[in-house]
Amino acid sequence: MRLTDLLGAEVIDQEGRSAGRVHDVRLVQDGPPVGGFGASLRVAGLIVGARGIGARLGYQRRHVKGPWLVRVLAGWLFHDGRYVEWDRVQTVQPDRILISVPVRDLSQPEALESG
Amino acid sequence: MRRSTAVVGVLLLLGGCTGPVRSVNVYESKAGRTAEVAASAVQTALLAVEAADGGKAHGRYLTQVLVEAEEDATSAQGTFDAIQPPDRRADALRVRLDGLLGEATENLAELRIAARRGHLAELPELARPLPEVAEQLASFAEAHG
Amino acid sequence: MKRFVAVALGILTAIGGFVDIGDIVANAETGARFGMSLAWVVVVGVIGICLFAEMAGRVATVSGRAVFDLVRERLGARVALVNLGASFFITFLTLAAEIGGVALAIELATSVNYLLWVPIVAFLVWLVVWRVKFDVMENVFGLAGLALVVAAVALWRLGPDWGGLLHGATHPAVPQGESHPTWWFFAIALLGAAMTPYEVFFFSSGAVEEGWSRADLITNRLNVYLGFPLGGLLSLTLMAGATLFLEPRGIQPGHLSQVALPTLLVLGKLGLAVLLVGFFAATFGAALETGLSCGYSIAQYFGFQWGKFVRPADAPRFHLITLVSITAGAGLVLTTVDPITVTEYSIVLSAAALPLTYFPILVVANDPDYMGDKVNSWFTNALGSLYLVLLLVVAVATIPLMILTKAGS
Amino acid sequence: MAGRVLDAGLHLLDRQLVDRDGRLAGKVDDLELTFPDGGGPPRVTAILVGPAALGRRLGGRLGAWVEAVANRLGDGEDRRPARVSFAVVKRIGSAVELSAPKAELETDRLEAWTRDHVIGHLPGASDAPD
Repeated sequence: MRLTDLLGAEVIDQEGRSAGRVHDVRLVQDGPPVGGFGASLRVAGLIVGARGIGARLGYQRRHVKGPWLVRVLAGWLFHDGRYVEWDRVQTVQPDRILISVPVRDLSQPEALESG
Repeated sequence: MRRSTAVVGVLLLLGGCTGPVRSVNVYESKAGRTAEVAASAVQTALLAVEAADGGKAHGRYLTQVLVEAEEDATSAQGTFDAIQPPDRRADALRVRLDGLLGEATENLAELRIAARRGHLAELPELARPLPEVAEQLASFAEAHG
Repeated sequence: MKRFVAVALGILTAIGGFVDIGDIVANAETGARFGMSLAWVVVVGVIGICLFAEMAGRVATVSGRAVFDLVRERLGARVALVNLGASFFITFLTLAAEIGGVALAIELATSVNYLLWVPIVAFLVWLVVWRVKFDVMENVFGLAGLALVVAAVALWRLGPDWGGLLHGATHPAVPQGESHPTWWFFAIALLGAAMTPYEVFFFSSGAVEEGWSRADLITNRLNVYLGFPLGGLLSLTLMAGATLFLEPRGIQPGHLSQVALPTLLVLGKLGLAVLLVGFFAATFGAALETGLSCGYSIAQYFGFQWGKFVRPADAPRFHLITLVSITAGAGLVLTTVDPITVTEYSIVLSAAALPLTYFPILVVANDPDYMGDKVNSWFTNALGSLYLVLLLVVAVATIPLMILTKAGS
Repeated sequence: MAGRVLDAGLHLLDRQLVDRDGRLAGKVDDLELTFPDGGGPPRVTAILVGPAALGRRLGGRLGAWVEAVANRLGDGEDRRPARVSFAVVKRIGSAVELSAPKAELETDRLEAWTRDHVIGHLPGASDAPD
C-alpha cells in the first residue's frame, strides 16, 4: 500500500455518512526498530475533513503562530477537521475508507506540539 | 519589426481588426495612435541630431538611433495603410495622415543615409523641416486620439 | 576588515544586480509617458522585494532549503506543479528578454544587428553558468552593473529642477490624456519589474550556494536593506531621465538606444560608453540569474541535485535544464520577436505570479520547525500580510487590466 | 514509551532527501506502507521516489501521463518507483537525511543516465567547482 492510497480517500461510517476526505496520516514512531532510524513509524490515525488546503499549511500545530491573517484563513479552511484512530478503520478500498465509529462521535485532531 | 509594430499589431489584434474596420471612430483612434508613434520617432531623430550637432556621439550610435526611428515610422505607416478606411470621412483622415507620414519617413531616410555615409555635419541642415513635421503629427494625434 | 569588505561587496552587487532589462524598460517607458507620477510604485516594489528577499534568504540560511523546495513542501505536489509551470514560464520569458537585452546593448556599441549576437550571448551565458565560480560570477556582473550609476551622474550634471521631479513623485496623478486603467497597468509593470520572482529564486538558492550560516544573517539583511533600495534609486534615475528628456517631446521609448539618449546628451560619448557597459553587465548578470533560476526551480521541485557548489557531473539534470532553457531562450529571441515586447510581458506576468512564491515563503518563515527562533517578527508579519493582500489584488487585476488597456498601448 | 508523533503529509511528504554526503537525492514522492505479518496497523517501510511515484500522487490525466512516461523510461520489467528503505533514514528534519551515499540508491538511475549520456560528455563536467 502507498500513502497515496489513503490520502484523498473518502471516509464513510457504517450509516453511510461521510466524514470528508483524508488530508493527512498521523504516524507514531514506536514500531519495531529499522536500521539507523530507530523505532519505525506506525500509522496511528487519519486526519479527515471537508476542506483540504488548510491542513497542509501547518497551522494546526500549536506553536505556529503568524501571520495572523494566514492563521485565521488556514483555520477557516480547516475548521471541520476530525481524527479517526487507525483501529477504527475497517476496510481500505480504492478512494473509500470504511470506519466503525459514527461520524458524529469523531473528535478534532489533537494539535501537534512540535515537528 | 520592433516595438511600434508590435504595439500597433497588438492593438489590431485586440481590436479584432482582421476585416474592415466598422466604426469610423476606431479608424480615427488608430490614425491618432499611428501619428503618435511617428511623432515619437521624429522626436527621437531630432534628439540624435542634437547630439550630433554637439559632437557628442559616435556616428555608429547615431546611425543606429536613426535607423530605428525610420523603421518605427515606416512600419507604423505600413500597418496603418493596410487598414481599410470604413467611409469617406475616413478617406480624408487617411490622405491627411499619409501626407504627414510620407514627409516624416522621407526626411528620416535622408538623415539615415547621411549618417551611414558619415556626413554627420549635414544632419542639422537635413533635419530642419522635422520639428514642423513633428509638430503637425503631434497635433494630429491630439485631435484624433 | 575582511568582513567589512564582504558586506560592502554584497551591497554593491545587490545594487548592480537589482537592475535588469525589466527595470530599464519599465522605468524608461513610465517616465516617458507618466513623468514621475508612478515613482511611488518603485518605492512600494523595493520595500516588497526587501521583505520578500530577506525572508527567503533567512529561510534558506537557517533551514538550508531554497524557495521551490519549500513551495512544494507547503503547497503539495499538485498545486506546486501548477505553480512551477507558471513560475518557470515567466522566468524563461525573462531569460529570453535578458538575452535579447544583452544582444541589443552590444548592437548599440557595434551597430551589428542584435540577432547575430544572440547565439554568441547565449553561449557565453551558458559558459559562465558552466564554468565560473558562483561568487566570482555574482561579484563581477554586480559590480560592472554599477556602471549604470553614470545615468545618475548625468542627471546630477544636468542639474534639473529637483523640486519639480520630487513634486511629480510625491503628488501622483494620472496625466492628462491618459486613462486610469493604463496608468494602473503601468504601475503593475513597474511593480513586476522591481519584484521579479526570479530574484527571490536566485537569492535564496544563492544563500545555499554560498553556504550561508546563521552568522551571515546580518550580511543578508544589509545586502537586502541597503543594496536593493539603492538599486531602486538607480532605476528611478532612469525614470527621471525619461521624464526630463523624452516626456516633453512625446517620445515613447521602444529601443534601448532611446533610453540612453538622456545620458548621451548630457555626458557625451564617454557617458554613453559607460552606460552601455552598465546595460550589458546588468542584462548579462540577469541572464545568468534567470538561466540558473530555470534550473533551480525545476530541480528543487523534483529534488534533483542542483547548484554550482558541486561539479557539473554531480548535478547533471540541473545543468541539462539550464542548458536547454538558455538555448530555448535564445531560440525565442531569434524568432525576431521584439525583446522589448517580451520584457513588457515578462514583467507584467511576474507581478501577477508573485503570490505563488510569496505566500509559501511567508508561511515557512513563521514555522519554528524550520526556523527555530528566527521566525518572523510581528512587524515583518504585519508588513508581510499587507503585501500579501496587495499582491493578491495585483494578481487578480493584472489580466483584466491587460485586456482592457490593450497591454498599455 | 510514546514515540515521536508526526503527520505524514506535513512532515514527510514532498521533503528533500539528502544523502550521507549532503548530496540531494530526490523528493519524498510517496511512502510505502506495509502491514506487519503478525497483524496490527501498517508501518512505513520505504520512501518512494521519482516520476513513477509522483504520477500517482498528482492523479488525474496529468498523473497518468507522468506515470506512463516514467514507465516508458524505466527498463521494461522494472516498472516500480525507486524505493529507499526506511532502514537508511537517519533523521527527519527540514529535509530527510539518509545514511547511505546517493550512488547506492535507486533514485540515482536517471541522474546517472543524464550524466553518462549528456552532461558528462561536455568538457569540464568533472572539474571541481573551485
